[in-house]
Amino acid sequence: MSHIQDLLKQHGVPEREVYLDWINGSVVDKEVFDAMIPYYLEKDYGNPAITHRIGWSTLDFYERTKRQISQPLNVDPQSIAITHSFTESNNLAIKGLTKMYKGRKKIIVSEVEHLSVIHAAKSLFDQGYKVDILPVSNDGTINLDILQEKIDDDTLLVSLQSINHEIGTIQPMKEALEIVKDKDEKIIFHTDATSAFGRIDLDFSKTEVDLATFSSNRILGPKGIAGLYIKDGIKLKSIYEGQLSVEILAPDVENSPLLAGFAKAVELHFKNFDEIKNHTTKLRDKLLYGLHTSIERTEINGPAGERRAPDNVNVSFLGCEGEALTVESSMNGIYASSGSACTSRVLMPSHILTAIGRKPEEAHGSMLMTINRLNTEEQINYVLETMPKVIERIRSITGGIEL
Amino acid sequence: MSHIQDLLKQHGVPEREVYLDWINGSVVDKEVFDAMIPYYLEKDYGNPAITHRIGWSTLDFYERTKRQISQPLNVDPQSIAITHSFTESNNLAIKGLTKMYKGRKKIIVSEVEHLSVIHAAKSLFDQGYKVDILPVSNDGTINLDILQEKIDDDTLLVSLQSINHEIGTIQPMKEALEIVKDKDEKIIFHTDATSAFGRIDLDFSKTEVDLATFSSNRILGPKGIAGLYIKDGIKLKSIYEGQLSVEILAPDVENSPLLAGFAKAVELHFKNFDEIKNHTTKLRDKLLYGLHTSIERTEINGPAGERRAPDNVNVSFLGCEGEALTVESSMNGIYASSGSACTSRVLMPSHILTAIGRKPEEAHGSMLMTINRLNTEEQINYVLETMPKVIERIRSITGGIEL
Amino acid sequence: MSSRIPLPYAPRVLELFQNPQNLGRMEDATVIASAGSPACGDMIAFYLKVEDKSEIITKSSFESYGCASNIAAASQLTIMIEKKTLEEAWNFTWADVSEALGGLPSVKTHCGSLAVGALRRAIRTYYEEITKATPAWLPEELTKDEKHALEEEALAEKLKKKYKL
Amino acid sequence: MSSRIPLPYAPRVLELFQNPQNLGRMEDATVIASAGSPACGDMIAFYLKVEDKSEIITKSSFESYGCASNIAAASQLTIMIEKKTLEEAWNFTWADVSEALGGLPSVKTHCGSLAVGALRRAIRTYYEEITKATPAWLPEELTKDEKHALEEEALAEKLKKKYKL
Ligand SMILES: Cc1ncc(COP(=O)(O)O)c(C=O)c1O
Ligand SMILES: Cc1ncc(COP(=O)(O)O)c(C=O)c1O
Repeated sequence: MSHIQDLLKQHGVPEREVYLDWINGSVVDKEVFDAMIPYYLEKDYGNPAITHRIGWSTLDFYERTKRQISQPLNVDPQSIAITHSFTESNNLAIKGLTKMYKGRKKIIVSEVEHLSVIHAAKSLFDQGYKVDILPVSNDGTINLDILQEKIDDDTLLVSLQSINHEIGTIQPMKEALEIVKDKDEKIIFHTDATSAFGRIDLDFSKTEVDLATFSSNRILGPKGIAGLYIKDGIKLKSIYEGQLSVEILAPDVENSPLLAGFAKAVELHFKNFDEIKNHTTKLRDKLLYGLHTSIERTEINGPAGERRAPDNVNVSFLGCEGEALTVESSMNGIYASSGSACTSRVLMPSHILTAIGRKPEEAHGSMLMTINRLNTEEQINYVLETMPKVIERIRSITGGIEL
Repeated sequence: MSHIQDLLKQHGVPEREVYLDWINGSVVDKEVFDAMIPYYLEKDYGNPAITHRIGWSTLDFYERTKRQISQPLNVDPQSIAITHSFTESNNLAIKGLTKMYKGRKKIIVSEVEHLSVIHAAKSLFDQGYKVDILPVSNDGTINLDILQEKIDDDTLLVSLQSINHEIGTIQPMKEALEIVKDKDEKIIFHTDATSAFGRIDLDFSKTEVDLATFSSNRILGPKGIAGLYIKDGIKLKSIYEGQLSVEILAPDVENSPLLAGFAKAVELHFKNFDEIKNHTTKLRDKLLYGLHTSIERTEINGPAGERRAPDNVNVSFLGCEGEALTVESSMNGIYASSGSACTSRVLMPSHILTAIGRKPEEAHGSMLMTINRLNTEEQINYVLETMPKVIERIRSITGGIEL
Repeated sequence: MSSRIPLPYAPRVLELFQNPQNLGRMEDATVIASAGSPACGDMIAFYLKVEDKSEIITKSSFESYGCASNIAAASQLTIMIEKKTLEEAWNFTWADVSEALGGLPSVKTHCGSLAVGALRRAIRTYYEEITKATPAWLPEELTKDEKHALEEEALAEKLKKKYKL
Repeated sequence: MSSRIPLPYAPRVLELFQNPQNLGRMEDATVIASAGSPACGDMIAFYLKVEDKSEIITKSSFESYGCASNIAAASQLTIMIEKKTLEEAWNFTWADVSEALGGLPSVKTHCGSLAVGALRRAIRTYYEEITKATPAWLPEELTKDEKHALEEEALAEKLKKKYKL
C-alpha cells in the first residue's frame, strides 16, 4: 500500500485547484481554528463535573458554548445533546428512542435518508420493529400522500431529513410535520438536519419537531463533534455505556477545543447567514446551469431554484462513469465525488439516485459538487471552462459503447 | 447557572497551581498541537475513500499515522480500529463481539473495571447474557483462582483491564491470559489498556490478547480519538450504523487533525518512555509516601512499588469528605479528584474503593492524583507542603463528629 | 449508568465554605443533635444555646462531615436562626436555606435538607429533654426534612451491610 | 452496512488512465467482443486484428465505460497480447493483468477480470465465426473470467428489474 505516494507523484499537483467535495471532508475556518487553540493548550481542558477551579471553569465554558450552539435553532441549550458525529446523533435519536418507548413498533423513514438513519432503523428488525420506507418524487421530494397513508396506531417515529445531502432537495418539513402531528401528536418526529444546518432557517422553538440532528463540520467547524436537539419531555437512552458527566446521553463527549470550534463556527456562519446563502446560491446556479448548458447529455439531479439547497450541485454526465470522472477531474485540479457504484464497497450505485428514478448508468455518471463560502466565482469559472474537456476525454474512452 | 463566573471570582486564581487531575482532562503537548495544525487548515482534510488527489493524499496520511499508532503495540496497523473514545472502544469490543459470536453467553469482568466495561457487559442481560464479576484483593488485584473457577464452556469473553484507572493496580495480565487460554483457546480475551498505554510495556505481537482498548488523551494527545486492537481473525460488528469509509467498524471516525495528534503523541511519549516512567515514578513515590508519612490517619489505596502504575497516587484522608477536600485543595491551587459519593449522580462512593474493602467513609475521603510528565518535583514539593494544612482545615470542620 | 454530576455552586456556598460562620462544638450548648451518617458522606452536628423563658436561640453552631454545600447549608442555617425563637427557627425549610445560598444544584438539596433535619431534631430534643412539654405548634409527626435524615441513616446501615462492615 | 472503499491505485493505473495505450474502435478488426454492462458501471469492448495462418494478434484495441482501473486493465491487456498468438493471449489471467498494474485493490479485481473476459470472448468468436473450428487448447467450458462477465451482465438485468426500467 505504500505506493500511494507514487500514485500521488504520478498524479502531480495541478496548477489550479478547486475543492468542491466539502460534504466528504473539510478544513476548518482560520478564525474557528484560532478559537480552538487556547482549549488545546491552556484553558478549560478539565472535566466540567469536577469540583475544582479547572473543572468549574470548564463547566462555565461548556454552558456558554452550548448556549451559542443552540442559538441558531432558537432552543434551550439544555435541550441539546452533544455527540461525536451526526451519525451518532442519528443513531441516538432512533435507537435511543426505541429503548425508552415500548409498545409502538413502526418507524417511517424516506428512501433518500442518509445511511445512518436507514441502517439504524433497519438494525431494529430483530427487535420486532417494522420500517416503512417512503418513496420520493423524481426530484427527491418525499411523497406526503403516502406518508399520510402509512401513519397508524403502531407508528412510534417518523424520521425525515430536512435537506437531502446528495441532490439538495429541501424537503417539505412543515407539511410533513403537520401531517404527522395532526394524525397523532404522540408520534415522535425526527429530522436529520445535518445538510440543512446553516442552509435554511431551522428555528425549532415554534415547531413540534421532537428530535433534530446537526453537526459542526458542515459549517467549517471541526469534525468529531455534533448535536442532537431533544425537545423537552422526550426521553432517550444512551446508545453506548460509560461514565457520564455533563452530557447524560453520550459518554465521553466533553471536548473543549472541539466545542470551542463548533461554537465559533456557529457564530461566524450565522452572523453571515444571508451573505453566505446568496453567495453560494449564485455560484451554485452558475455551476449547475453552466454545466447543463455547455455540456450535452447532462442531466440535473434534484430540484432547481428555491427548492434546492443553496450549496448543492449534482449532475449526471451520460456516457461517463463516475469514478473515472472524479479521477480525470482531479487531474485537472477539480475535487468532487460521485454516486457511482465503483466507489462503493458493495458495487451498487447511490441509493438516492436510484430512488429518484435514475437508471443505473445515469447514477454511475453522477457528480456531486458542493459550494462553500470559501469558493470563489473565479474558481467556478475555472470549473466551467475545464469540465467540458474532462467530459470529452471520458466520453472518448467510452467511445462507441452503447449505453 | 450563570453564577459560575461569580463562583470563579469568589474562588480566585491561586498564586501557585498544580494540576494533578490528568485522568479527567488534559491539555495536549505543544508539539502534538503543532503537528495537528496543518490538518485543520490545509492538508489531508479529505475523505480517504474518495478517488481524487485530496482523498488519496488523506489515505496516504491515514495509513502512515496508523502505522505510527500501532508501533508501541507492535502489531499490524490493519489490526487497529480507530474510534472516538476509549469508551466507544470498550463498547465495540464487548457488544460488537456479541453481535458476531452466537452461542456462548457468559462474560467475565472484574469488579474494578471501568464503568464502560461493566455497564456494556450488563447491558446485554436482556439478550440472555450472564455477567460474572471477579472480586479483587485489597490492593485491587484480580483474583486469579476465582477466574480459573469461573471459566466454563459457556464463556465467550473475559475482559480485564491492564492497569486500574483509580488505584493504579497493575494487573497480572500474563497470568490471567494463560489461565484463560490454557483452559479454552476459543475464549476471547479483551483488556482495557487505557490507563496502561504508555505506562507499561504492551507488546501484543507475542501474546494471545484478542482485543485491547487504548486512547490518545492519556499521553497528551487530543481527546476524541482512540483505538481498539483487534487480533487478526476476530470478528466484530459496528455498534452503530452509518456510512463506513476506511474504518469498517466505526462510522465517521476519519479525523485527520485528531489522528495527526494521536500519532505525534505516540511518537513523543514512546521515544521517551523510560525517562517518563522514571520521572513519574519518582514523583509518585515522593507524593504517595510523603502524604502518608506527613499526614496522620492517611491510608494508601492500591499497591505500592513495582505493582503500582507509575503515575497513580490515591490516598484516603480519614475524617475528611472528598468533595470538600477537592474544593479546599483547589483554593490552594491543587487540582485533583475524589471517589466521594458527593461527586456522583447516584450518591454512591467509587465502586473501586468499595471493591477493595474500603469502608464508605474511607472511600468518601479519597483523593486521586495522577502524575504527568509535565509535573515537576517543585510542584510535588508544593503539594506536600500544602496538603497538611488542607487536611487540617477539613478535619477542623468535621470537628468531633465521630466516624 | 453511573455518572458524575456538575456542581455549579453559587458563590455564597464557596464563601461560607471558605469562612464558615458559627463553626465548631459549643461547650455550653443547651441541646445538641446530629443527622446523617459518615457512611453516606454527609453528617451534621447542631448545637443550640436557648434562652430559658423566651425560647430565643442566642447562639448556635455546627460541625460538618460533608461536602461544600453541606457545610455552607449548616452555616447558613445557624445565621438564619440567630435571635429567633424556637418556633420561628422550626419554620425554616430547606428551600429557605437553598434560596439563601443562591440555589443549590438539585442533587444537593439533601444537604440543605440535612441541616434542617438536624436543627429540628435539636428543637424536639429541647422539648423532650429540657422542658418536657410539647408546644402546640410542634407537629407530632416527623416532617419531611427529619424523615430525610432518617432515610439517609437507614441507607448508611444498608451500605454497611452491603459491604459487610 | 453500505460503505465507501479506499482505492490506493498503483501509479501504473493512473499512468494508463492518463495515457491509455491502444484506445479506440478498430475499423478493420478481425473480431470484436464486449463484456460487462453499463448498468453495473463497467463495460469493455475489445477489438483484435488477427494474422491469418499464424494466429498472431497484430493489433488490438479497446473502449471502456468504467472506472480508472477498468480502463487501465483493458489497456494493459492490449499491451500484453501484442504480437502474441491467440493461444498465448488466451492464457493471460486477471492475476497477470493485476500484477502488471502493480496490484489492484481487491474490490477491483473484477475490472481486470472483465478485460480478460472480453478478450476471451473475442478469441472464442474468432474460432466460432472466422475459422469455424475449435483448437484443442480452447476449453469447452467457460473459464472463470468469462463467467464473471456473464455474472455481471446477469446482475445488470436484475438491477434493471429492481428499478423497473
Ligand atoms: C444528512 C447527511 N447525509 C449524508 C452525509 C454524508 O454522506 P456521505 O458520507 O455519503 O458523503 C452527511 C454527512 O456527512 C449527512 O449529514
Ligand atoms: C480504564 C479507564 N478507566 C477509567 C477512566 C476514566 O475514569 P473516570 O471517567 O472515572 O475518570 C478511563 C479514562 O478516562 C479509563 O481509560
